[in-house]
Amino acid sequence: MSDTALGHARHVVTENPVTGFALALFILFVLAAIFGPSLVPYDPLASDTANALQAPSGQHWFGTDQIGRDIFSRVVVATRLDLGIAAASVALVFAFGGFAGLVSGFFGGWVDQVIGRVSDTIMAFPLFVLAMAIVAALGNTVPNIVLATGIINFPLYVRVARAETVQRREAGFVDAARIAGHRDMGVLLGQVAPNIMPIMVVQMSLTMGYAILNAAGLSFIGLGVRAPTPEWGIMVAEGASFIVSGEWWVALFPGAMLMTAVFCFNLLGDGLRDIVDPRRRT
Amino acid sequence: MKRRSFLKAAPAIALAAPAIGAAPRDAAAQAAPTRNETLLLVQEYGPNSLDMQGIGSSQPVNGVALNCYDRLVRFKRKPFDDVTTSFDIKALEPELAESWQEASDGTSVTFKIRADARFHSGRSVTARDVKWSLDRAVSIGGFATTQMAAGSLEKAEQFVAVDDKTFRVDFLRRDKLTMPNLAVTIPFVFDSEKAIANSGGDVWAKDYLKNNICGGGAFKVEAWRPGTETIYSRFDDWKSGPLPKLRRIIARDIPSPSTRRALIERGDADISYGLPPKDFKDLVDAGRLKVSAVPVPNAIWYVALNAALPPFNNVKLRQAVAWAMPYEHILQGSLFGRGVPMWGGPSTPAELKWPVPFPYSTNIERARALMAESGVAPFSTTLLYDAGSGTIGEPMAVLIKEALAPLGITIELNKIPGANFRGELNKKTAPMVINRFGGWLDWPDYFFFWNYHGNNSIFNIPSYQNPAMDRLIDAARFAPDEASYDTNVRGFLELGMHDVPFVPIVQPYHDVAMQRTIGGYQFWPCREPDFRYLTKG
Amino acid sequence: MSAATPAAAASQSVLDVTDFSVEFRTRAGIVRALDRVAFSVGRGETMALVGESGSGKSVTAYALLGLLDAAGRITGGSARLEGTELTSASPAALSAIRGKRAAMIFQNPRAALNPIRNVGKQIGDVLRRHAGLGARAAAAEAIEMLRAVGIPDPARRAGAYPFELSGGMCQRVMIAIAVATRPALLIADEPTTGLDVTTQAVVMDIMGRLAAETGMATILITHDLALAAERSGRIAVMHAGHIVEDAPTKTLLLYPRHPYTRRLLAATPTAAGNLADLRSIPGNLPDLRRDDLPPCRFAARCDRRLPACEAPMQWRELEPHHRVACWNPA
Amino acid sequence: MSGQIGNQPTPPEAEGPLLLDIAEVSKRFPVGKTGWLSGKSHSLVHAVDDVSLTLARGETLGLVGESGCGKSTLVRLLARLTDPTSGSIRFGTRELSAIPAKDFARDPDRARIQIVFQDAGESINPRFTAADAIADPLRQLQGLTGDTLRQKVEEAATLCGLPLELLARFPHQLSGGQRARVGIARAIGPRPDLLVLDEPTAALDVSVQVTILQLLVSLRESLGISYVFVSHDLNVVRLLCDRVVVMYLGRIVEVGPARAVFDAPLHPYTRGLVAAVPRLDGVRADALRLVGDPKSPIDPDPNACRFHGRCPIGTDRCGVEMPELRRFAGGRQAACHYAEEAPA
Amino acid sequence: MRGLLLRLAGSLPALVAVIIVTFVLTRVLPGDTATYFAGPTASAESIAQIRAELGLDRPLPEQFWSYVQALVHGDLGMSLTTGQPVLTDILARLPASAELTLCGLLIGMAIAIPLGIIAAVRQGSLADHACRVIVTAGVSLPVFFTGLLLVYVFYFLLGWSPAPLGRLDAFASPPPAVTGFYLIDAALIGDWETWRGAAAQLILPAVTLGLFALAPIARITRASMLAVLGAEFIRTARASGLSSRTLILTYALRNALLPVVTTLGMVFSFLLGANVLVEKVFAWPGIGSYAVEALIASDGAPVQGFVLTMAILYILLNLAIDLVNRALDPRARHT
Repeated sequence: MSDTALGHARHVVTENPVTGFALALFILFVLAAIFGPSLVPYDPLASDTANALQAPSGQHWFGTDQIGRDIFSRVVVATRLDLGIAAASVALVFAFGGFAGLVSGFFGGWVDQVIGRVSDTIMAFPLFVLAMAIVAALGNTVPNIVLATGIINFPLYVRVARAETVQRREAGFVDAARIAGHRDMGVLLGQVAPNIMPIMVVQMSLTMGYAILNAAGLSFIGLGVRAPTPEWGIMVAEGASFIVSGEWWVALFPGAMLMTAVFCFNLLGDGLRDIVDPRRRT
Repeated sequence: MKRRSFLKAAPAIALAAPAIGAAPRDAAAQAAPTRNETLLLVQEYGPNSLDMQGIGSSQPVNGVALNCYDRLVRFKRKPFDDVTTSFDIKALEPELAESWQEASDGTSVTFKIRADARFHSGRSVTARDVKWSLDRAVSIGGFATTQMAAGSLEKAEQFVAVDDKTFRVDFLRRDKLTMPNLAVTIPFVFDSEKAIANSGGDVWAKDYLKNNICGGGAFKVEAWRPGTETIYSRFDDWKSGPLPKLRRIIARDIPSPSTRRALIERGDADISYGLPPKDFKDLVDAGRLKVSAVPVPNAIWYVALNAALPPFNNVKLRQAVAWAMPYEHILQGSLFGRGVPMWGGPSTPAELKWPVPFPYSTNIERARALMAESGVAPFSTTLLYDAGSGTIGEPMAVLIKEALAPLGITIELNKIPGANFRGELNKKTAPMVINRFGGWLDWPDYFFFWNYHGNNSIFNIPSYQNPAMDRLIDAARFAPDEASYDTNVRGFLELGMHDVPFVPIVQPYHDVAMQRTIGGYQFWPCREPDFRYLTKG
Repeated sequence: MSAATPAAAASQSVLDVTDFSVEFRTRAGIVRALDRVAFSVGRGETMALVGESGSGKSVTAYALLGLLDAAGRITGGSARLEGTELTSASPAALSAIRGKRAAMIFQNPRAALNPIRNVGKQIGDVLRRHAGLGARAAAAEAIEMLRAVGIPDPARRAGAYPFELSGGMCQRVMIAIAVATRPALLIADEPTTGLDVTTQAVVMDIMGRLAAETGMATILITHDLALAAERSGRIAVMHAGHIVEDAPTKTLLLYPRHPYTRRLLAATPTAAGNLADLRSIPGNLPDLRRDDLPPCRFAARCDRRLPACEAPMQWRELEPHHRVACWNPA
Repeated sequence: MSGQIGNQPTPPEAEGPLLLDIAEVSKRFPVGKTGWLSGKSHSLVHAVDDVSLTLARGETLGLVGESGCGKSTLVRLLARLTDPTSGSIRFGTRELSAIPAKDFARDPDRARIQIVFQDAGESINPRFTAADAIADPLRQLQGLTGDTLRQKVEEAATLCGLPLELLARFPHQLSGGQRARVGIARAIGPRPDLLVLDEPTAALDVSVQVTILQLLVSLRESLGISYVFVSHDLNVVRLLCDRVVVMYLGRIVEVGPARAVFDAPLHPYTRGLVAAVPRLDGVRADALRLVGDPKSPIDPDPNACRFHGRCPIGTDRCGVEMPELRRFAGGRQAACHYAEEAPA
Repeated sequence: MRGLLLRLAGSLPALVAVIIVTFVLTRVLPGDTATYFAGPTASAESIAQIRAELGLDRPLPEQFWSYVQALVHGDLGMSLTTGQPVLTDILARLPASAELTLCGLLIGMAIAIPLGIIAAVRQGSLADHACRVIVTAGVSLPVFFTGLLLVYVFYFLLGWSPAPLGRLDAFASPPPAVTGFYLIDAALIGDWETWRGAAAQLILPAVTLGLFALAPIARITRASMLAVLGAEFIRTARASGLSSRTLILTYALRNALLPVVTTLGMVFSFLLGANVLVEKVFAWPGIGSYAVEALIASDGAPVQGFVLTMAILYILLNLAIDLVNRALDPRARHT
């Protein structure tokens, strides 16, 4: 009887090879983020104009860019920053959005109204443009990118956390906790929060992908991370002008890396949802 | 390359069909222009106004002024190469004026306006129209007024409508730039009656002229969809030159440079304006298209070092930086060779012109030595560049950052969105700035006046203040004779080379790509395309 | 157990089930949910299938009508509905039988109706599918069916959605859907669980009346012995996938022979004079995933266990119409 | 902090015959999604309407009625999970109705009133083990920690017949009967004076139900707890309860000794209810069948009997005059104008 | 109807908040509008003069007040980049964006809903996994990157698609504006030549957007189909022997559509925002690219106008979703 969560997870991974694949990719990305900078063959910042725009070769696996930097090294080194931004913004919105959703769903009333209105307001913005405006107004620094990405995800977290909380607000165990002498906050944080945690984790995995895309989109527009820091979005933007001229690798590899990372988090989120979803847990 | 030539063979079917479909609806056109009389031009962005004199007009508005309005005179055209016709800044030819005569005392010039010249409205062009237009240029404020002033055209009283067809300009002072300045895109002539009639009470009819062409140039604006396209059609009654061959011009705004390149390479567009240097290099190399490459007169890409603030107020440090610049890398890596080197020249200028190669070149040993001499300890600083400079500014900045690191200079790059760039420069606090500047009027003293003069105009980005320099510039501007002019020019050139508040990198090319069937490409100081001479087929 | 035809099979039997076995393949192993279940239901007869949760009573119904999910499959035996073999019928054939010859109603009627389709149409859907009626005729007939199950103002209620009706009303609609095509067999799976007792009584009345009027056979699946006692002519008691005893209702209640039946009765509060009279049943249901399931699945909990109980189980017909699967009946 | 909270021995001054005295308690909920924008007055669901009842020490009171009769709301009111709209709830000598429900969690009397919930599986936090669940009120209400806590948890589990090796399991790893035992152990841990049992066996099979009922009886005897036992199963109520309260649409229609009420109901609704319960002897009382559905609980007519319209013996009087709960011999009460009349 | 009006009124606070937030955001944008407007050679005095003319020297609340006053009169201000009134610009460009986004959504729906149904009906099968991978890949592609690749492959390399020149080929003229949607307007006058031209231009950008819309739609379709297929009323329908066509389409799908419709609304508003990048790549004269350019240029009025338009659209969209939900779900009609 493999009734434990771990056993279930193992089952999901074996029954669903796609999730296993995503998990392997995820581990690879994490390793790249941690060890990437010390493993890459070239200095990601070192130019070499004599070898600019070289096609992929044994020397430069992913080719070189306009001023001869090694794209492979840059792509690998960028992992840390891109994942870092995404993870930080997701953590931020998880803390604030998740809590707001909990409170909103649990207490209802005016708290719910206020938080709902804030969410509505954010939702009424075209989200990417809102992120752009925030970064443009506050300056394109990494913390501001994190903040902007967090803000545009806020309504999503509020909604998910709120819906899950509302479902459990009337649950027997909530009453039981009250009977056991817990006050509202105690019930909320001690009883309800742990229960919605799995769903929130799924949400985090799914939004990681979106956060990466968003940060890269900002960089693509020119409002993201500053040059010459390696970052996938900037690299795609830089490479965009070389696609038609035949130097496809300048944009393709960072673009593919970006896509793979987002893909990985999305698949992982899906897989996690299967693990968490009680309907699949018979 | 084989792939592309194969592709080239594929005809642009997509284009042909809709044009046929469109024709019957175009009821206004009696005989619609044929495809050979229509030109499709793609550019990054189009005009934000139809009035070049108006405040806040963008660069492409020059093209509107050029094609839809006439000036009294234009620069004399002269062949540059087999693709391009350029101009002689020192010689003029008639446009709206059929002749002109400078007063013997040299205090005025009198123009005779072409008798047959008519506005689009059909009305004859009169001297009153010219006066109203020039009055407007010197009074409206903003860029137009500043540009007029650069040629000592400053007051409305200078302009006199002697009679219907005679017009006089009184000189404020002897200025060699006065006459050439009448040929740039600003002092163009409006149909003043129509403008006033539609002005809605505004003296200069700003709103009306912003949205309407009200003149007598070779082209009218048939449709203007800001941010999308501008469609020009020929004014068949134009008399100020040979009737243009093209009857219709469609100028589409295509922000993505690779799309513009794709369009021209696949033969869907006739002319592409403003491609990144890399694309031009490829197109030149491929040789299937005509590429016009003109070194932009008077212009350079440079790095400005803030001479007013530490640490770059130390001339040795500036020289060290000039010796450390990765010139060749920048030319190749950032401009793909599309530029004239401005380094490695003799220690004194070889020619008295601008731009001229500076004596610096990449020599890290000399740079280190000068750095040591300067006594400046390793430091961190910021390098600003315009986000709009796209694929040029950023690699240049990255290469500079890398090249200066060995000197102990740590650089943070700061890409500024186009709109803020000017504001940042206005603050005069930026330690290092990558920028490009070129004056319309191609005289060395003109460039130096704007950039090096102690009156600290916005373009004096390094905030360079040197009374000796100011004296030399002022002396050259109003030099009574050739010899004294030459002496002073040599003087400020040498001083500029020694003090290096600006480290010139390259003189850029103005590159335009066009189909082989396109002829008659004309280059003007404003760099916008002139449709009047273009031919197709 | 042998494959003996149940004694109760009347001449006019509608459904004959013999040696009917069902398994579920799960991650944790194969669940032997039904083992050689056998019974028959005659025309007009109401048979109750009684047992605790997990005894397999619902699985029996689902398996008969081909409604098992992908994990379940019939591993043996036969089930003949009016002579048609159901176990080997194709899905299409089963689908044609379901709702036409054999219908089923479920517990929790409100959830068992399509929430966004009005009840008239839901009844009409069955009529159009099985009775070949056109839309208009089906709508008219649906109203008649609503009238037949005692819904007041049927013409108006036909346009109502399930959320606008009470639980009892919804269950009547379910019954209308089920009996619209005059099926030969109605399986009612805990039809009144979750309904209030007063509503339960009304719903059961309607079912009984319709069965009497149309002569359809009814299988009433319930955990409530008292309900079965009131509403059925015969009761089959299930335990862990076996039918352990099958007898006319009165006989079973008065003279239960299988130890499990006796235990079940002793645990039912209905009859007890006071709480101390109630007796629980020791032990738990055996794990049906085990490969070494004993022949008698009650043996481990049974106080009348004999060494003989290790032998394969066989039906014993103690008296006419009273079968028991026990080596040592009381 | 642990000092003030938790159960002290029942104080001597609280020693009185009545543990619980509820008087004229009502609970109304606004219905419909109405905000400040709509501006219209709220409709109210009269979930519990003017209910008065008492519970003596050591007594077991049954609460029966069909869905929507207000049992659940009444339970939440007496367990102080929700605040009454009006009325008084006296517990011992204390008036509890004035203490807001959200503050009652830290009230000294919190430990004295505990609940066993309907669905034991759902009422145990799925992320907590059985031991966590039982420990929770002990930790919160009595401030127990460490070994004392563990000891108390094990004691409660043992009392409820829960094998100690199951304490480390999560709810979904327990059977229905085991979960019910966890729920009971959790509730008796703080040694309450009043235990509200909200359909504790509804989800259980009869064989398991028996053991739970017997457990409840033995706990009542050994711990001296008073029960309010809510159930829709009249048979169970009859076996377990001393007295029974029958509710219909938020109001009490009949009160009395359990056996007397079920054997000879006074109120026509009680009669219909009792008659509808299936009997093992198969004898049906079809004549007393109640037809139709209850009226809407939203803004009911205050002057009409709630049962009016569905009542087999009702007259026009019932539509204009709300019957009072009247006293009858044998400690019985019924709210019917015609309670004296023999069943038809 | 009353409910709808209430909802509309209920979204007013959000609208007001959007106006305030946008106003503040655009005011703290680092660019100096006056400097930009004054041109490269302006003196400090002329900059100050322009600043005064634009009212930028007044305190923020006062500026906000005049902004709101203008807003009430339908005046959204002037764009510096196009030199036109923002309202004119937006009205001219909105149909382009809306047409593109709608087509993207339709393409997304046309692929994602069947995929979601198949995945749900065959849960756990190879088709299910494949569907999941495909839609996830779609949402993982950065739109700017997809757009570039599509142009490169389908226009530059293969030449299958017309030049990415905007809504119509340069030499064609747009159909007379009725709805502003070229496809509809061209169809109205029966000009199929133009219709084909417009469709050809539309297809690549719409596919780019559609790819992005696949995942949310397919996911919610699958999830809600799964939930519905597991519902008890489906079991009833099966027990009634209803044909699988009736079962899946009439019973399951209609119920499953309820959450799908809600998601579609969200996806639509999300796409309207996401197409800023697509418009940039395809030179699409929509409001997204307009806003981006304005934002980069610190041109406040167009950004404010854009955000306001989008907010109103968002509110109307939610209203439309409500209406659709009411049509689909009788329960919604009774609240």
